[in-house]
Amino acid sequence: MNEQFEPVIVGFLCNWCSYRAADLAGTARIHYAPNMRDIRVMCSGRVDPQFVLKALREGADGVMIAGCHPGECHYVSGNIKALRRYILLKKMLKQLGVEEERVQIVWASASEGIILAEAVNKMTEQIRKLGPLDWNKTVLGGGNGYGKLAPIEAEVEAEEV
Amino acid sequence: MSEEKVGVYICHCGTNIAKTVDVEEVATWAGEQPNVEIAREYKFMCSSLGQDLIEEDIKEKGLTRVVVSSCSPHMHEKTFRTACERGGLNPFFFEMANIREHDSWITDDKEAATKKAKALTNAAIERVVHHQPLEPIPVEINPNTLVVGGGISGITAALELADAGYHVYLVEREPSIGGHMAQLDKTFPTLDCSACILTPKMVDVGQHPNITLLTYSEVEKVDGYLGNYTVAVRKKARYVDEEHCTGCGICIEKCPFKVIDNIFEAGLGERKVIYRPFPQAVPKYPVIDTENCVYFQRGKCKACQLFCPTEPNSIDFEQKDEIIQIQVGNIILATGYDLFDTRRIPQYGYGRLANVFTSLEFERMVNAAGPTDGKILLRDMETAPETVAIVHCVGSRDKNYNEYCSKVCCMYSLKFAHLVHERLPGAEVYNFYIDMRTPGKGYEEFYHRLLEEGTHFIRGRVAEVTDAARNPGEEGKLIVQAEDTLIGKQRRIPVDMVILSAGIEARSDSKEISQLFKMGCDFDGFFIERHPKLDPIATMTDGIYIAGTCQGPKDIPESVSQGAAAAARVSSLISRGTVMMEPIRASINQEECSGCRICNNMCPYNAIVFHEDRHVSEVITALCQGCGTCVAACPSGIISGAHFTNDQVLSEIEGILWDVRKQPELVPGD
Amino acid sequence: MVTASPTVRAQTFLEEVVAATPGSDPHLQDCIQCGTCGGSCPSGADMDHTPRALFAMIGAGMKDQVLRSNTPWYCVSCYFCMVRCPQEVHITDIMYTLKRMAIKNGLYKESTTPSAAGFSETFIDYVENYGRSFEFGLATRYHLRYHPVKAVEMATGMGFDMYRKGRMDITPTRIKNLNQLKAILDKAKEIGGTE
Amino acid sequence: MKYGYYPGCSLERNAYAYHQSAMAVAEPLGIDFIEVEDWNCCGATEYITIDLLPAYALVSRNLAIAAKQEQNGNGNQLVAPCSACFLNLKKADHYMSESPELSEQVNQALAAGDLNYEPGSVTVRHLLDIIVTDIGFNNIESKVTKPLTNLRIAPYYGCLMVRPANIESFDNQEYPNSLDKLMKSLGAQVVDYPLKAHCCGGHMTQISENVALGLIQRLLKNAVDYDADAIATVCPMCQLNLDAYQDAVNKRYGTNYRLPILYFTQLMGIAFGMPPTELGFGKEIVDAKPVLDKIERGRLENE
Repeated sequence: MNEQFEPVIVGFLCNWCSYRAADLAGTARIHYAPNMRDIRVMCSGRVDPQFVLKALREGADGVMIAGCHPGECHYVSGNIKALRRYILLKKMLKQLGVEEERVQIVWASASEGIILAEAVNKMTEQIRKLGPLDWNKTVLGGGNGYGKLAPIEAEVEAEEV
Repeated sequence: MSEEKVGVYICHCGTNIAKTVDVEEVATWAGEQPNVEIAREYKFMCSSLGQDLIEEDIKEKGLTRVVVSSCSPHMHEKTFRTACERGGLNPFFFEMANIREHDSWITDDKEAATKKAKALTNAAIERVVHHQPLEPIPVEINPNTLVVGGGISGITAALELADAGYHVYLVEREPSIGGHMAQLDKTFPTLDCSACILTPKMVDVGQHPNITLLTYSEVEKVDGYLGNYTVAVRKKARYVDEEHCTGCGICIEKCPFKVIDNIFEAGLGERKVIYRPFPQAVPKYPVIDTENCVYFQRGKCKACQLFCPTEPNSIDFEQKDEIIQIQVGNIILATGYDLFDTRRIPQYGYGRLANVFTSLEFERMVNAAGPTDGKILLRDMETAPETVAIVHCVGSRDKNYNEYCSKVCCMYSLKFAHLVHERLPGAEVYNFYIDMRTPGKGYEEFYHRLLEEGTHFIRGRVAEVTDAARNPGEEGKLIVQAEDTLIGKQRRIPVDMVILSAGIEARSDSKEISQLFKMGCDFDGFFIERHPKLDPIATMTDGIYIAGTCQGPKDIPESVSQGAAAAARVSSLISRGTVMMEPIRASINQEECSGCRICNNMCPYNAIVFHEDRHVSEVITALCQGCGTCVAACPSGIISGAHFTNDQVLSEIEGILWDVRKQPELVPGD
Repeated sequence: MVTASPTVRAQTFLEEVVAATPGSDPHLQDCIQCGTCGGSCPSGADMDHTPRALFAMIGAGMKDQVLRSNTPWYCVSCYFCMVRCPQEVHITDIMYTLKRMAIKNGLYKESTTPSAAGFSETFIDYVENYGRSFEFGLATRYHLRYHPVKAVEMATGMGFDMYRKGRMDITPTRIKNLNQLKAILDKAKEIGGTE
Repeated sequence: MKYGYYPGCSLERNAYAYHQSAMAVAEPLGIDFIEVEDWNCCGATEYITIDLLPAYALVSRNLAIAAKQEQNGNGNQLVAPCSACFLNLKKADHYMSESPELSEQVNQALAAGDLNYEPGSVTVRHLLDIIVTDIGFNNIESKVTKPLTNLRIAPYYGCLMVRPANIESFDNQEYPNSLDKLMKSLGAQVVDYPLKAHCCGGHMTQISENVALGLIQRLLKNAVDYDADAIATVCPMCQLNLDAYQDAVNKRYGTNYRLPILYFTQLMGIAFGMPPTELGFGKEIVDAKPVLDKIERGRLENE
């Protein structure tokens, strides 16, 4: 293969909409970037911020959270909760110096294989431009990532109440 | 490292996977991973031989965990779980990696595909060692069913189930069942009278011992899950005591006040203030329209009560709405459609130009029981038109309104044309269409019949309807302007009457309804089926089914078959008695729960209760649907979601990053 | 677009037209041939092809016939077609694109309205040299060039009325910073733009 | 309220009455117009016919200047009384924000004149829009001292103000009614005639009189069929075609229409009690005297 950087994206796909969307994309033989490696969760609401952080810490260049469209969540509103956590998580990552393109949330219904595929392509391109995420350097090397990390994670939970 | 012995099986799926993924390499590589006892590749893992492979290895090699890398779990998870079971392994000691739909089918890049296949397989390996044995949860199915909507789909579904011996609650918003079909005159293409074929079914519903009919009622609240739903229905006050009312109709006769009937007569006719939508209404009891009732507005009149012959008197001005709680196992939604509001297209002039009619108005007009006794008349209600234009695709196939095709308009427009020919011999009829869509038994033949009846068909979407005459022939007429696309010239056709064939739209409140029943509705407001082809009846929510036009535009035969199909699905469940549900449920470690209650309002099913006494929260397994939102929310991480526990997912993450994984430096929270 | 390796081939006429039309996407390829445009067009009766027909011809790659058509020149730019089009095709914009192409290819002269382009040319000639349009000069110069008889009518009849009512100047007004405008326009022509 | 003001070529001369009356009514309504410094022609419907990019550069020079000009916090709104100018300005801004490529090229061109335009930095609005939306009917009614009683006015919108579809409009694009409401608030009787938003022929008067006179005749006939005393316009092009070509229409079709074509601002001025001379009356080809007399009569009857 050529020299260009191939980012690794970890995808958390909800069982009912986005995972089926990915299934459909495949069945329809829609070709898109193979850079997204997906993990199935029952609902995007299951995606714990620590999953995202772990993925980024341990080598992923980006994380995609994909769920049903707002209002179409199989579990009524799990995706909305996911969105709320996502927004706070982004705030935090921003302070840690992680570019916001690296964590994205996508809505794709079971019939929207094309939308998921396009989202993966777009994200892959964006991160290719950004280059690899070296957590140890970007976040820890940059120093006092700790100071920030703690309080905001508290905020993430506080928001849930 | 754990003691588990994992068996890994990479499927070729013929060439579906093998042509882009180097399965041999993935298998050899997998064989070298920790905990992996044996790794094989095979042409078709889902074949009986493939399954036997797993079974034998479990027995002979003492496998304690199994991973199959092949297609989507939605395709074959069950298959392989049962294989494990046959081998004597708990079915949940199995994990599947999707290297077909999510890998081999999305790229031609062999290298990348193989790499991804390894990642997905490795993720499964690392995950599966953390799996715990689980038992499916048996759920009792309550044999009663709720059908929402008393149109032809709802009626069919209700009767099918009732005849099968199961009890049905049929809830209808309007005072009578019958839906839109009751308003129609003839039905295409057979032209049999709508009322004649519908009324007997309505009567059956009204009299069926297994059907509890709740008209003039609306569902307010839905709780529970497949097999055990609790539904609150608001029975709106009719101000008529159904106990004693004989439906003699004297009250209607004596009521001194009339109002325009905008619902059943589509604004073309009148009704009394105490009324029955139409003579064959089921149930027969009338309703008082309080907005227009002089007694309710000014405290005078009471004519209906005065003349009511029953003992005791059936008119009850004090009657209140009541909330009825019903227990059902399954729910069928057949809430129907709204007609497109033709006012939204100003250039067609409805509401501005008197002799522009909507399709529903015309249906009422040609109906023998309608406001004109079946006579086709202009708005003055005297003159018969000599030329009639029928405009197809009004509000359909138009991105400014609805992009989709409403499916029935072409056929009912042809029916209209036929009825004009039949009722007004010698009248000229012009049908303006974009494409003539007549797929269905006897439909195309009906079109040909209309060609022979001398209908003028103009292929071109109508641009505008105007009364601005340009030349003498147009004075005092409505001019329909369109391009005749087959000639490639603009034409202006002067006519006396214009009928707008309005499209089918989802109910204006379909979004609220879908949220009430916790199932999806698409951008247009139609309810989303579980699978567009293979499962158009079920929804993503177990125990909730959809039938008729609430799922998308449909004609009567289709709506009927969907109603029947939904009933069949439900009765098969009922006859089974109990169903096994995935044991994917959350549970709270009672010892460690700090009682912060964050999870309590996370749960969309109110499945988490808080024990004030012990100051801990607990999940009611029966109510939990396993979404895992609470698990993610628990600050002390002591809620565990079966089969999606933190360590399962976390190790899956580690596994999926096999090639890029860095040893993380210590960070708080690890 | 979602595709691993797009196959490379020559640009079709349709793609050419789309590329030369401003905005994100004029939706030309979405036309379902319903004829709403042709039906709505106030001057449709005089066009040799209705807009719908023209779009079909574009799809069929009939470049010459399309650019020879008088249809774009009869477009009065009333936008009715565009408001009503069920597929949101930017019809009016496309008409302008076709005019530009016809001029570039010198084919408009063979349409039944050769003078139309001339009108535009005369018009912008004034705009480029004064920064403002100049009705009197425009009318007379244009008509003298294309319909001399009309020019006389103009000067005597309606034109005279306008003049008498003080609604027509004999001398054009020039903007102060004409050089700036010229510089901008020259640069624009040099870049050439989306075409 | 302060607004940027782009008169456009017509208002300098043939539509001076529009400019004059607009300025006259602006005063009592508390509207303050700041003319765009050394503005140039918008290109009408012609420049875009010849060359795309220069056409956009031409329009954008005005936008760029307007953007630089201080509009005292009114969100930098630019008002155009001429519908063609309004559409060209609005469209240029719209398509530039829609396609970065176009925006970049236009700005390259502007740079040659040391100018730059950031799409979206100016909000282009039609004169009628700000009068009905920002000023409002109540406000206008309160200024009316000579209601246009008995006068049957046919509000004429033309095309370019309420369309095209892909840019949002302040009024219905098929069957607008803001001008109807405005005329009602002046005490006039409004003629609701079907062709109120149909085409006046635009530049067709020059290209093919055949077509143009046909279109003009349709409008005049329709307004007269609904016995209108006058037509109220919002655009110089419409006014010119309906007014100056009425004679030609009469000759061609053997009709004898004598329908005064007035700018809505002229009628506002009259209703506000201003002297006709200050509102550009007398410049119309078809004499508006009868209209003024009828208003006068109506007023006397009322007293």
